[in-house]
Amino acid sequence: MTYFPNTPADQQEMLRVIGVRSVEELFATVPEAIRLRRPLKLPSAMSELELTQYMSQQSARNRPAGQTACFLGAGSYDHFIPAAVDFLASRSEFYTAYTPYQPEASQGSLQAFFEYQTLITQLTGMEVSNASLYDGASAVAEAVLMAMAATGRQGRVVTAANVHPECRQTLATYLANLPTEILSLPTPAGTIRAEDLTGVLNEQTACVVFQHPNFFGCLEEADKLVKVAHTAGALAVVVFDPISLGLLQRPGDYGADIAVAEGQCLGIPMSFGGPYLGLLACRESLVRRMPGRLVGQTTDRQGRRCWVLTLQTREQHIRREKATSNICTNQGLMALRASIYLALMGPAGLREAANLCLQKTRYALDLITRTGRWQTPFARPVFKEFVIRRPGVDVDRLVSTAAQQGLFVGVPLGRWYPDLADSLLVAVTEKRTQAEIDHWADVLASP
Amino acid sequence: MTYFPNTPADQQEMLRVIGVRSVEELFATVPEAIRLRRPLKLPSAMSELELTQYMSQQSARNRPAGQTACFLGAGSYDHFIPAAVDFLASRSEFYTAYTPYQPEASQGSLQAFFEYQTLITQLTGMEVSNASLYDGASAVAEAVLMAMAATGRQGRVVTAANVHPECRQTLATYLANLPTEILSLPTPAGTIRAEDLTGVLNEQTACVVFQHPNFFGCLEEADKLVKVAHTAGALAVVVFDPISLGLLQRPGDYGADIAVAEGQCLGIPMSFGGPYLGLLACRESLVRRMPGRLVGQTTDRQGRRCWVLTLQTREQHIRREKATSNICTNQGLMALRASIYLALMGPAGLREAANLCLQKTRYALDLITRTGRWQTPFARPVFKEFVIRRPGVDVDRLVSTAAQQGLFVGVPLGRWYPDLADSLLVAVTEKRTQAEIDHWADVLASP
Amino acid sequence: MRNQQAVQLLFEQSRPGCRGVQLPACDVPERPLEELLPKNLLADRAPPLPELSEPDVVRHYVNLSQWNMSVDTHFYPLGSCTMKYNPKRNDRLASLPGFSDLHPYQPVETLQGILALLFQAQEMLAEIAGLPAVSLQPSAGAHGELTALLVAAAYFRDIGQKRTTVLIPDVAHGTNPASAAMAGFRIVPIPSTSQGLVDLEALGKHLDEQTAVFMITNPNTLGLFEPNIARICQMVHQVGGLIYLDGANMNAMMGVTRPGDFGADMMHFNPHKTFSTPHGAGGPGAGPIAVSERLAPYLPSPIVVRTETGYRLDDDRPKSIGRVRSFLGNVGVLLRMVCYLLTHGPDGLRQVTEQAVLNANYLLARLRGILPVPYGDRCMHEFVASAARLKAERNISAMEIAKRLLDHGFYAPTVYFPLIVKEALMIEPTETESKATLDAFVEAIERILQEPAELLHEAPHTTPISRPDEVQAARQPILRWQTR
Amino acid sequence: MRNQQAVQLLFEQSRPGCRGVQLPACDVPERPLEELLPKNLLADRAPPLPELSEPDVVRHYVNLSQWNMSVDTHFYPLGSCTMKYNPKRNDRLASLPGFSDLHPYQPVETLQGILALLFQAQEMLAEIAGLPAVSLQPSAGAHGELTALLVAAAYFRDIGQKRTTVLIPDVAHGTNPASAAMAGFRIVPIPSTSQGLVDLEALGKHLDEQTAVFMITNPNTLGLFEPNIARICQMVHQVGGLIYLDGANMNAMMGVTRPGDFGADMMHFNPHKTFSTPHGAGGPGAGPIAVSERLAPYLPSPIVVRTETGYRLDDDRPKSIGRVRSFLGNVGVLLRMVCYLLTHGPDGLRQVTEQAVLNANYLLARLRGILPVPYGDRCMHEFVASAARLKAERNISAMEIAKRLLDHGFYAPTVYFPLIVKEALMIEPTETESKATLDAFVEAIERILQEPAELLHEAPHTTPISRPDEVQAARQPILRWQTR
Ligand SMILES: Cc1ncc(COP(=O)(O)O)c(C=O)c1O
Ligand SMILES: Cc1ncc(COP(=O)(O)O)c(C=O)c1O
Repeated sequence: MTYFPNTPADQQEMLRVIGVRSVEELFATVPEAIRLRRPLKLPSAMSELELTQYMSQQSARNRPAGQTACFLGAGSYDHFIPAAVDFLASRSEFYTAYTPYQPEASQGSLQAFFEYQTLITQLTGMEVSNASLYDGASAVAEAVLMAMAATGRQGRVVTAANVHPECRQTLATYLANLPTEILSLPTPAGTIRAEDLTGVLNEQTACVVFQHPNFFGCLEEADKLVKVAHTAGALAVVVFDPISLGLLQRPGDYGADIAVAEGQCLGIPMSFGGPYLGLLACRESLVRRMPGRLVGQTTDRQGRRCWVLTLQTREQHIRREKATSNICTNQGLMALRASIYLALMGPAGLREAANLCLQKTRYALDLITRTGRWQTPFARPVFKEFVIRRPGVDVDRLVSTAAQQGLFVGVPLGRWYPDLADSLLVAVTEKRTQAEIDHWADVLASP
Repeated sequence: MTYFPNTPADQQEMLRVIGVRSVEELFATVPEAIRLRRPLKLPSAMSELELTQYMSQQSARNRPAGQTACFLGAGSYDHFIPAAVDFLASRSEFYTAYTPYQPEASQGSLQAFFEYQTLITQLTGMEVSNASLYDGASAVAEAVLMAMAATGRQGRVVTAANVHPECRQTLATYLANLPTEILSLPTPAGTIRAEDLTGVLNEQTACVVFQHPNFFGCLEEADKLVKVAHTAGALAVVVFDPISLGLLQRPGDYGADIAVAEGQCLGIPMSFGGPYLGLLACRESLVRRMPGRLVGQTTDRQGRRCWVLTLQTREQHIRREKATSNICTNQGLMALRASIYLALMGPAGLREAANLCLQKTRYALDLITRTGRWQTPFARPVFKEFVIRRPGVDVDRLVSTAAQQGLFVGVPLGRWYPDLADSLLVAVTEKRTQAEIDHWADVLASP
Repeated sequence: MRNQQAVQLLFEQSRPGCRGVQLPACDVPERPLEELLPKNLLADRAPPLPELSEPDVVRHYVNLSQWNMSVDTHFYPLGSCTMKYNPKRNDRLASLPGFSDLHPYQPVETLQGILALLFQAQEMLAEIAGLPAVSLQPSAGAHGELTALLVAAAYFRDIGQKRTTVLIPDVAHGTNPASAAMAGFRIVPIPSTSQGLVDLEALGKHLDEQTAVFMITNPNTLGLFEPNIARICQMVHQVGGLIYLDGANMNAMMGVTRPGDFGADMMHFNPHKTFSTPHGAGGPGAGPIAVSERLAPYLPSPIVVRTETGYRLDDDRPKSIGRVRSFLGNVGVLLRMVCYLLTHGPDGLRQVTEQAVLNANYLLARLRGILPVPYGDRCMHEFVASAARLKAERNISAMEIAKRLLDHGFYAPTVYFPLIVKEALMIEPTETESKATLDAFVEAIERILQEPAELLHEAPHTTPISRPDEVQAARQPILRWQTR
Repeated sequence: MRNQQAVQLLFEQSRPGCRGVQLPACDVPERPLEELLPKNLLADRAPPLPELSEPDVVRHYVNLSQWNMSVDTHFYPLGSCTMKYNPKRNDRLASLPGFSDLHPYQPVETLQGILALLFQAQEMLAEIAGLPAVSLQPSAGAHGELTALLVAAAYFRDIGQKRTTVLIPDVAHGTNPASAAMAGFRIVPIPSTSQGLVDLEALGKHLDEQTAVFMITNPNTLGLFEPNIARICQMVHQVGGLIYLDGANMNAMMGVTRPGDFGADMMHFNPHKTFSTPHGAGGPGAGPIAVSERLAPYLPSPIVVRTETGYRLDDDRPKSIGRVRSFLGNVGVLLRMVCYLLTHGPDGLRQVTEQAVLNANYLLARLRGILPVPYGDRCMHEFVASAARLKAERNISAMEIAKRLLDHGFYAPTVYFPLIVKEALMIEPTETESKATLDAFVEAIERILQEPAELLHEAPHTTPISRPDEVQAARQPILRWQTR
């Protein structure tokens, strides 16, 4: 085994020092009765060459987005990732370090996470960001738990049908054993009506969770929804798209209490769904309710500025069952990627990326609806995603045929919305060229 | 431009400090008459996304060996490269440093090159290795110049038809303006006959250059050839295959004076022919005639062991026209790759790799000759390469058709050897599986 | 030769007008923003991110990285974390575009390679666990704990039992009680015996029809294998409870024994510990769980299944708890795990365990004379030493030894955990360290213990910073950079 | 926190039986070695390479790397070397398997993408040079010099002239005379004027029908543009000689003027300087050359040509000098160069030059007060300062300033070159450094010059080693590790 540095001679010497005759003896405390008496049934060992051949073969049996113009979104997006992100994030010293428990030997990561926290507050207009959560969906659940703790309200959580179905499912799973009712507003017009929202809020409502731009790609009247929530004494939890903030008002600007997001679009490959990055930022007053790690600034004995993990009394390893969350290993490297991405993009890059998404999305939407074969069920402004419908079409077959022609045309919505079984959710990022969009429209509009 | 860190404001301030009004003024010494009065005619600038798309498209228009079973050799080989080689060689601190002129801030590279020199002496059995030359062919030319200087003989250099044609061409180019005659022995039987060699050596002969295993894959009687050279007072320059030394006697073992090689097979990708690595090792007594950099051990002011560039009085930046060579920038990173590769392989790995090449090569050769359609013109033991011939066949067409079937079947020899116009040079590395070899034989033997 | 300028905060290096990314010009007809977006939702300007060139950013992060220790640079004997070598081949292969460039909602026929590998992952984990059903979804160990406890709750709900308590040994990792609390359970701590093992009597006293789950770490956080593990499982099962095995310490038992075989009903794996996936200075990890047959229906959806026509994702699983995150899981991490498992095979995996246990025992044998190990004469893959005597006699704390080790070129052991050991130093060498490294580590500790106490009080001395003021950090938290 | 153990020599870490690579079992019927190979050629055992595990090797090299300064970590103002930022995108794209995994003898129809790029490289270089014909073959600048001189020799031979001398200014880089000597020419040095420029009178004196080539570096190694360059070229041409332009300093003129336009007949490029390809601690670089129409037939073969049916390699060029290495050239480097050129475009490339010259002049303006610059009030992309006065007054040498800069977190300028400047410090900032970095560099020099001389004599103080004994190294060379 090429990963074991000890030779048989080393092992003999080590056994001698320990005072046993065989490695077997070291397992004496494992009762005979529960020993495994056979080798594990696993594929036999592969050399690196064989493994490389095997994995390359399996990889060739997939069709990656690089070979296929990808119009899929719904929480995972084919945005461009500068080469410097991959390069820097693969630095050994970041990549193979543990959580920075020894600050003196971990200033690299600690400073990077402090910068991450700052970048996220700059991005969102919020006052505090933690150092990452698992992904967007679990971040929504954590935000809701946090809101419940902060408000002392356990009775109800209000969300809407146009929040990502997988976020709502995750939330439901997290709350399954709590007495909390999750109320999901229908959104037949694509967006939440403020009146509908007012109607379902009561004094047991901990928070309102809405997504903006929402799952259908439409913009919500975010500022209004926040006000409605606040009027009922509930917190406003907004699920945002980081790229959209190149153009749109930030959650902090319109008064959100907690802002969460899937951070995949910030320089993280799609990777079939993970690892991604849960963003969570909030008002300063909520900081001690926050889940996850926080890095804080301090000084060393010579008075030099430096960074440490802080407010750890919120965390499980100190507070155990009273912790704000159970999270331990988070998504450090993904937070690093997001930081590098944001540092490279800067305000101008982010704005341009957002604008390209917006322009191309509108171009695509206009193009496809102009064909007359597809219409959009929701007449609302969109950002980088939209829903189109073609009554009677077999969406799944369409999607498969198009894939063979080198196009991922959109995500069928039927699996989550039976009444949208003839609809596709389409995303257009800055990577899509006009030629690809035109081709996409041709394929979709063909009879 | 994302590579320029200075903003317009910075630039204004800098101009002020310099005391000029515009950047234009800084070019005052460039005479008006020779100014370029138009923009360069180059493609217009591409963003990273566009460049990525463009390069990916061009890359997709090639058919790399990973998609095609590669039986091509002739100086460039499809050997396996462990992932750790790429990973370590891409470390910023190695990758973006200059030649280690400041030893205190370059111990990483210096030690790595000292280790490289040692590894090459261990590999070859020679006493000294330099820190790299451009490639195998230019290393042959440098070795010959070195031999001429060392022997004081300028009249003749003897080589053979079975030395890589591109090495011989390179040598001829290097010597074009010197009075030296290059004599190339014919090798109709595939190997050099010691008697033939004896016949052409005279007291003006600086050296004999032979390749072992030779260009046709056959083993030479290396020890005999060295003796013949020495008897005539000429130096023996051997061109070896580094992988073969997992099994074969080393140049130092059979008395070579200078050993040179193409080091590509030591963890360097084929990359359409470069960058590669010229190995050059020699007897200790020749060290002051050596071309290229040398790293030596010494101590710092605290007596700690450390490394520096040494014997620089051989080099052009000190000795100018009297230098042993003009080489300055060499192939440092490739030497690093070779070191990492050798450190990972170790004696056992190298021996196994060599054995796999040998076994598979023989398997392939036996298989194809057993079909009766192909024969081998040279009945000599081979290592990882061999020549096969099929009288009357259109080799170039065969090669093209096979490429469409996913096979690079061999290198046609006609371009260098008109009498082998119906022959292929075939290489079989440890990467080729039995299935691939069987497929190869099927394709070649089909009518 | 440290570059102090490049490690200024990004924000301090920002210069208005600088940029690190150029995007293509818009190739579709561009329309005014106001036509496309409602004015009240539009921001006046882009977020105030820093403005930097690409060279600035690269030099910043390359320099920052050098302020870290890591497995690639140093011995990292961090107990409970299994900081083994992270094979480079796994990173290369998991990053092939054919994996990294897949969208989670692609048509299933364009995903057959990756689904085959994930199916294989499920199968291999089931075999190692000795438990038949696997979910790859959880994102880390703690997430796996939570998921499994939600599975347990769903199971009890489904069979009509109201069980509200989760029992947890006092030596357990903090995530155990925190996960149980998040899943809605009440926590009952179980004390350890003087041998550092589960106190069977105390356990028995707390077991009743309220007991939902007993969470056990085995080998426990002292590095001791619970010799009564089978008995413990029986006791819990007898009252109708379930056994959850915290699999953080699987490095100590692969191929030797299987949780399912000794009675566990549920467990998680930490691929970022046991299966060598890099920890990334704090994740991403993964937390796949394995459960017994009767719990299988409750696992999160989707699960990869093999059918006659190929692989697909099954989410038509009516009893499932639903999902605990979006998409399938931390696939990039899971692929590295698959590479690791395929590289080792059955014998190799057992050797991992044997070598890890050998290395730990060797260190224990060499260190115990100078740093007493209060629980156990031998250990499994890790052990916990104590500096209590040194503290009493020379006023040298575990923390100070840890800090001083940094100066000697070693990362520090885990300190002050588990809580039942005073001045704890929890040491886990893993199987990928050489005897030479272990010897050098022992010598460093020997040397440290001969150094004057004052040197240790002030340690570390050679790190980029000296000891930070953690109290100040927590009292007046500064959690982001702000312009003054 | 340095890991001293991991940077022991590989050989000292070797343990018999250890291995870092496992190869697949042989899948063809295996035969005894003696059947396959003659006994007298077989070695008894494999070469005595070190025996290490993969984790050993990784930790060794990662630690070693940290003992280096580099462009990614530090400002690297090394004159004549153009140490600009090496864009990461270029590495990523040049390493695509569709490029890196190509064999040089593949059928031409499987190579159309790479041949298209290499053809484009030839065209772009020709345009930048103002010279129509390009060979991509040479492996570095010096190799390009040699190749071009061999081309010149072939040309003169072909037209029946016997020209034997090459004239070279005294400020030229050492490769110029060395290359000329290797090509079989006699070297005649040409002195510089007191302004640091080519002495026209001296040049005129040495020009005759023996003159084959005048090799000129422009801007010269003092960073000065030869104002008489057109006149110089005329003079040389008048006697039938050729002009070789050493293109190491192309960073100072891209888009501003072109060698072919001011009279050069031949030149090389250093992509590892001008076009940002990484220097790799000593290569690989590349040394493509461009020549005038009349010299084109003599260029090495092959050359990439475009035909109606696609791109191919042309080596049917009867007047060609042949080849100067195997295969086509350092293709991996050339691809990075192509990426660089495509990223910048015509305006970007001119901006490179403008910004490089601006940065250099800014540094010159700020430094000249404390470190005099003997030649020129302004400079192009670099300049040469002198510590001669400091040496005389305070016994502080250029070398000591250089060494002390390392402590302050800056790599050192090129010292003691060119030879005509006493105590020379040759400083080249490049366009990818920020004003902030240049300011910090100036402040560091200011601080250094205020430090006690003794501190400088002993510098550097913070590097992994202090000053090595170079004399000892050369007197008793130890060029490899050996067992004692
Ligand atoms: C014993 C034990 N249990 C659980 C965990 C939690 O795992 P994770 O960090 O992957 O969430 C850890 C990790 O530190 C652990 O050591
Ligand atoms: C002025 C000058 N000419 C020629 C060269 C030689 O180039 P290379 O090192 O690429 O062979 C150099 C490189 O240092 C140089 O600075």
